[in-house]
Amino acid sequence: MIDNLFILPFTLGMITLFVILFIKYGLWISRLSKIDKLRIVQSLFSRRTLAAISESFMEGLIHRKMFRRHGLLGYMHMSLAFGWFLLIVFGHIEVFVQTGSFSTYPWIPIFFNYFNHDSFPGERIMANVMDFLLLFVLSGVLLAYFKRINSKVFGIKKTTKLKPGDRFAMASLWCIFPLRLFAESATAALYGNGGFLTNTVALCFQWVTPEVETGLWWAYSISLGIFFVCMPFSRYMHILTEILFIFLRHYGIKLKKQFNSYSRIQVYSCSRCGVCIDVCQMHIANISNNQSVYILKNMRDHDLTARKLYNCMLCGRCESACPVGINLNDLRISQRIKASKEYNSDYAFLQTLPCEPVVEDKKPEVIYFAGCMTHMTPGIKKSVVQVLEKAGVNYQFMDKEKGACCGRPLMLAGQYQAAQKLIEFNREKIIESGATTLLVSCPICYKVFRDDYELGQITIKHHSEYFLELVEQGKISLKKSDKSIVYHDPCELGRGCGVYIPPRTLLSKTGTVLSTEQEKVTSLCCSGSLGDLSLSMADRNIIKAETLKVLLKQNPDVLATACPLCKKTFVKGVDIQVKDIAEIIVDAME
Amino acid sequence: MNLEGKKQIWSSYQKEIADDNYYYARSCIRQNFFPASEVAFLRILREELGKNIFDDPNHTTCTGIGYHSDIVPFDTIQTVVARHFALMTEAGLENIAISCVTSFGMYTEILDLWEHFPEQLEKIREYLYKATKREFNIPKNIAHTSDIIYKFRNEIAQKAKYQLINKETGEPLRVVEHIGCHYAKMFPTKGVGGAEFPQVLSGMIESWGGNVVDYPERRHCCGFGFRNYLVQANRGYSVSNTKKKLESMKPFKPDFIVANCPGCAMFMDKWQYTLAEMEGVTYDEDGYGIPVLTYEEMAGLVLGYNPWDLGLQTHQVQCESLLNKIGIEYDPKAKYLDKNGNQLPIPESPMNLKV
Amino acid sequence: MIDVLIIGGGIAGLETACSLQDLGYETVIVEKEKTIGGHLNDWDTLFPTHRPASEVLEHYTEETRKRALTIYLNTYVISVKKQADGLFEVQTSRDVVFHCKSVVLASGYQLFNAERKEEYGYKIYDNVLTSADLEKRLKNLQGEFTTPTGVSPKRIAFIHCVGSRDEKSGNHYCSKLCCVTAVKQAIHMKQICPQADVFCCYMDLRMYGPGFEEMYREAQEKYHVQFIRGRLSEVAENANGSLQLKVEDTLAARPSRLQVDMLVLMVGMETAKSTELFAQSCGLECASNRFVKTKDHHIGSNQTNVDGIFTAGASIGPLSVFDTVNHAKSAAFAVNDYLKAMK
Amino acid sequence: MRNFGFSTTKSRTIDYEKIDNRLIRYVLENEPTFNACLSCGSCTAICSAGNLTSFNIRRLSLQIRLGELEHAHEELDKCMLCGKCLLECPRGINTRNVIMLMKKGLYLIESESKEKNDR
Repeated sequence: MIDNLFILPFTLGMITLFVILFIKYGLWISRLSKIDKLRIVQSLFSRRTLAAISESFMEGLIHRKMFRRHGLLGYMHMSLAFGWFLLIVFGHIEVFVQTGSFSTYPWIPIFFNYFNHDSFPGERIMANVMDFLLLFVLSGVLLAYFKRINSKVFGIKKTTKLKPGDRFAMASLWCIFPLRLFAESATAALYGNGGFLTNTVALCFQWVTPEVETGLWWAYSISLGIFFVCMPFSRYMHILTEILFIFLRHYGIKLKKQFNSYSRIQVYSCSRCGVCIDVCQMHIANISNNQSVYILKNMRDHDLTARKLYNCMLCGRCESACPVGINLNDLRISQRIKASKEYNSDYAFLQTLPCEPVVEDKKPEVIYFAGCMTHMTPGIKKSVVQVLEKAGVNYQFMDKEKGACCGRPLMLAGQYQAAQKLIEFNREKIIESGATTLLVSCPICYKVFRDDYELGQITIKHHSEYFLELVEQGKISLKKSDKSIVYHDPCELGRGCGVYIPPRTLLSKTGTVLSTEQEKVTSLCCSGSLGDLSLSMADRNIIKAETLKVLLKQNPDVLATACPLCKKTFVKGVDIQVKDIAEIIVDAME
Repeated sequence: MNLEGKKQIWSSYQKEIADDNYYYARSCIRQNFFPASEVAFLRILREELGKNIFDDPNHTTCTGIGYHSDIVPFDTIQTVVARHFALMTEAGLENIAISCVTSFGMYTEILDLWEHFPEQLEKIREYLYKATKREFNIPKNIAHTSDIIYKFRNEIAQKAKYQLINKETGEPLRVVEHIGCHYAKMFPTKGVGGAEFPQVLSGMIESWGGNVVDYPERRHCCGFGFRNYLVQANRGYSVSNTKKKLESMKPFKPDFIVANCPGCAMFMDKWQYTLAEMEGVTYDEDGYGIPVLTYEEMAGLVLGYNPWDLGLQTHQVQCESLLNKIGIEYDPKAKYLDKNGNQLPIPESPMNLKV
Repeated sequence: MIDVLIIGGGIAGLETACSLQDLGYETVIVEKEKTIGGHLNDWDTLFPTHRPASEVLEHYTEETRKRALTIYLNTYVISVKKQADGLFEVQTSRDVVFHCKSVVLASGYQLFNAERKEEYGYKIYDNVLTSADLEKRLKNLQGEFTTPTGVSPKRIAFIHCVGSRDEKSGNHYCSKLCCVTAVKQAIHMKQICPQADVFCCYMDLRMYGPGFEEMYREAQEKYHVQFIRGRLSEVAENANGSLQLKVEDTLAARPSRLQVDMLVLMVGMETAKSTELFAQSCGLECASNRFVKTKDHHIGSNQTNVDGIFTAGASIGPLSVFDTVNHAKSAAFAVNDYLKAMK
Repeated sequence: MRNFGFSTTKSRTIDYEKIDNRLIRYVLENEPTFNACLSCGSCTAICSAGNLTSFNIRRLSLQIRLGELEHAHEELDKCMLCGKCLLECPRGINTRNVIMLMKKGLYLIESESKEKNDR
């Protein structure tokens, strides 16, 4: 039963949207791996779905993370998303109240005021509730207008540029609710069926004729229709993708090294909010074209240049700040893998290296892998060995003389297959040793050992964790001094592996650990990163200087870190002592 | 090229060359491959210039080839050289004229050694005496035979029947001069014009109407290199060096090459044939190769000697095109006649090199 | 009686004279050429700033004019005699005899004569220049830069250590300024002939002074000057007047062949012939590099073995403008000490 | 052609007229810091791969500058990209990027010549 043709734009728009969505979702899900699909089937009727629904509600409608970042920005997003959602829900309730049934044509709740001029029980309450919700949404629209004029008020320093499609969708979105207000007000002027808001506005609409009224409803419907059609082709698609992403994430689907359908879902989940732009340290060196939001855009548009792709420290600050929870580092690495897959090395020479014979009765408890970077900082290497000797640990030094790289630098550069060769080689050696613990003194190695090595029962420990254990077991005892220490979280150890507390606990046994403005998950990168292939030394130094400024604000006696690369990077820039945690432990050992 | 600059250098590298009464020290390679050049040299000196030169049947190789191939010890070669000095002394002569550039280098080096180490000279005197009961004086003047032709280049020019000029165009011929490495590279002061810009051959060429071509690799070795030629497996190295020179001179379109060292003349000539047969390349435009002359042959041609008497028919690269350019009259039929007018067998034609 | 006679009117002599005049001494400068300023007159720009040499020259002309210094041009010293009373009698070519209390030798250096490296073909191949020739060419440059044969160069090579660190040319020592001059000139050539490839063939690069290493790096990174570690062995001319160089690329351990349109020989500094003669005449000791030997290398670099004779500038060895001016200033103080003690 | 039992040898001379500069040009365009290389060899001395193999980046970069690409592929495959050289380089050259660019450039050159051969 079509009462009036003006519902057509809306209806057609909605049908188009649903068809496109159905196809997109279908394609994405069908392209997931078999295991991932199995995961979905298994989790569909479990608590995970509930958790996903809850998160979708909290993030997709309430915008909890956005609120945490900035109140006004959160409110703007919430009023638009949640307000609209409530409008739809209450629209249906309104119909239910009037007809006593939920089964009606989908356009009836949307254009309710046009179709229903009669009063019914509860009509006034419903009209006022709907007006209130409309006002709520309109406040968000007003803020959105204002944000375009002045984004700083919303805590955004830099914002993304809009494409024409986005502008079109945005313009139609901006029109929807004002037009709804005008249309309802016009109807209210003619029939007096409005609430507190529309009846008030209706005072200005006393002159309208039924033709004008129908015209306004047409405009409202058209703007809705346009928005629905534009939505899958504009940035607003992220809203619909993110929900799918949240569900898949809750179903335990993880990002693989290779770019796949799940990666694509993540790429399209980006809301282009620009949070990643602000947290990126590259701005300090005036590099403002390669932040994650731009990279994701380039990935969608297939125009990512090598220069941009490789010019990122992969520090992970954007990833931990991303309100959507996109795995930005791994996405970027997956692009590097794709870009360089044609030229991976097989490291054939590893097969010809002489193997040291394994002595059965001298099976070590711990196998220590120093890694390339630790070999460049003999102080760290010596200290680790000293602590192990002092604690009487039965250990084997895996790469004392000759050792292959751990593979993480290759992984960072996207040389995935090549990295696998090194991983296989090292894994065999580690497992052969019979040790139960793998000790590493470099977070770069630590990250790859944890993520990619599959070492089975062998526990992997960074020296800061392991030394803390030794202290707790009483194998070494430390003397506390009155020195103040600032601890710098290495990216790969902190954000990369989530190790924030053990180094601090350990350090607090040797001195006073001061906290800094940006630490733990928000800590700054030292700039030495192997993740970046093309950042110049001059730019690295600029970034490093800023990091040091934050770290040294309180004039600590010692700048502590737990990464040989961070140490080497910092040591060239400061006058105060820069020490690895291992060196500090050796100094404090009794 | 700034000629004034060259002259500046030449002026500081002029050596004394004896005027008359030479003892002729012959060359192994020259007498085997260019015997007519020796004859021509003696004829020029005796008949054209009226000089006294003694060609001694008793003298031998200097053993330079053996020495440079590491099979003759230094003491041995010194004693052989001393014997030649003894022969010279016995002939009542004081000036030695050496036909071979390698011999010239050896003699010069040995004399320099004796000057710095007189005890070595005494030792050699003793060796020679023990072996041959001969005694010797150190020569007063030592010259390469090309030095002597250089010295009398203007006299020869006056008697010249032909000039090194293209008869048709009237342009001077473009001549590549190649100086043997052992001529002046060890002792620049012992060569006319020094080691970098030797004058000995360019002096002759310019006096006789030609133009010298200075091409980038002109200082490079001809490729002989003794050991590198003598062992077959190494010959690739020898010929590669010659190729380098030929490639470098090719853009200058030389009309002919002239060398003062018999070995150089031989290798620059024969290797052109080898390169043509092996790789199908020649370094002139028409596929005949660049004619190579000894300076004696060049002087002989200028003086109007019969090209067949000068032995040009024994070269690998045929010289008729050059003779035609200069306008030298010759009898093509007489090319392969012996001195009695009997026909000699005609050599087979090479596969690639045109004759 | 004049206080100080200064031999040489280059920047060393002028700076010494100005400083001494300011200290209240009466000075006379004797200069054999017809102008003051010495080698600086022939130079276009100075390292490491690329400033015009004429600016420095103008500075000294102005200072000289302000102080009205006494300068005898076209005059050279014939003999210097130290008399029993410690005073000096100086005979000059002008038939003038000066009596003075002390003498400052500021006669500088001369450039190595590149003709001595015959194999490089200087004065034989038209497109072989010395660094000094290039400076003159640049100084008088009008319009497009061309090689002596009138070609716009596509490839240029600079040869370091010509007549320096070379026993064969009689100079075993390092002239220390040629490396940085080569880099300066290479940059200059790249600036005016951006299409040209520029090579520097060096034995070692000695970028000892402030700003030098930066310049070297700029030459590499910004101007893409290519540095070949190897010494030129010989040069030959091609049919078109371009030159063929033979240089071993010692890092690759292989001979290399390079065709260039212009070759610049970085000639080193030698003691001036006149300084050598002067030193002989008055018994000045010379070092093994034939420059005048200083009394104490570290704390007496202006004094000589003859009391009352001092040195200023490059008569003691290769010095840059920077070094020369400083050495000349210190000469003034050394003379001041000496004259005060005399009183 | 005739065989005399010997043949001319390829000249060892580096001829600047004939250098294949495709790879070095590609690397320098994308990583200009590589221009500043002094060939000091500290990269090679510290190299992890050099500790296990004959890998020598200093030599490799010289060879590539001279356009000698025959062994480049094999050599580049030895690098583990660990980054020690990056920390050691006195001229601040992004050595890891240089290696990656060499690999990519070589791949481009190889696939280009393959394409030509296929045609």
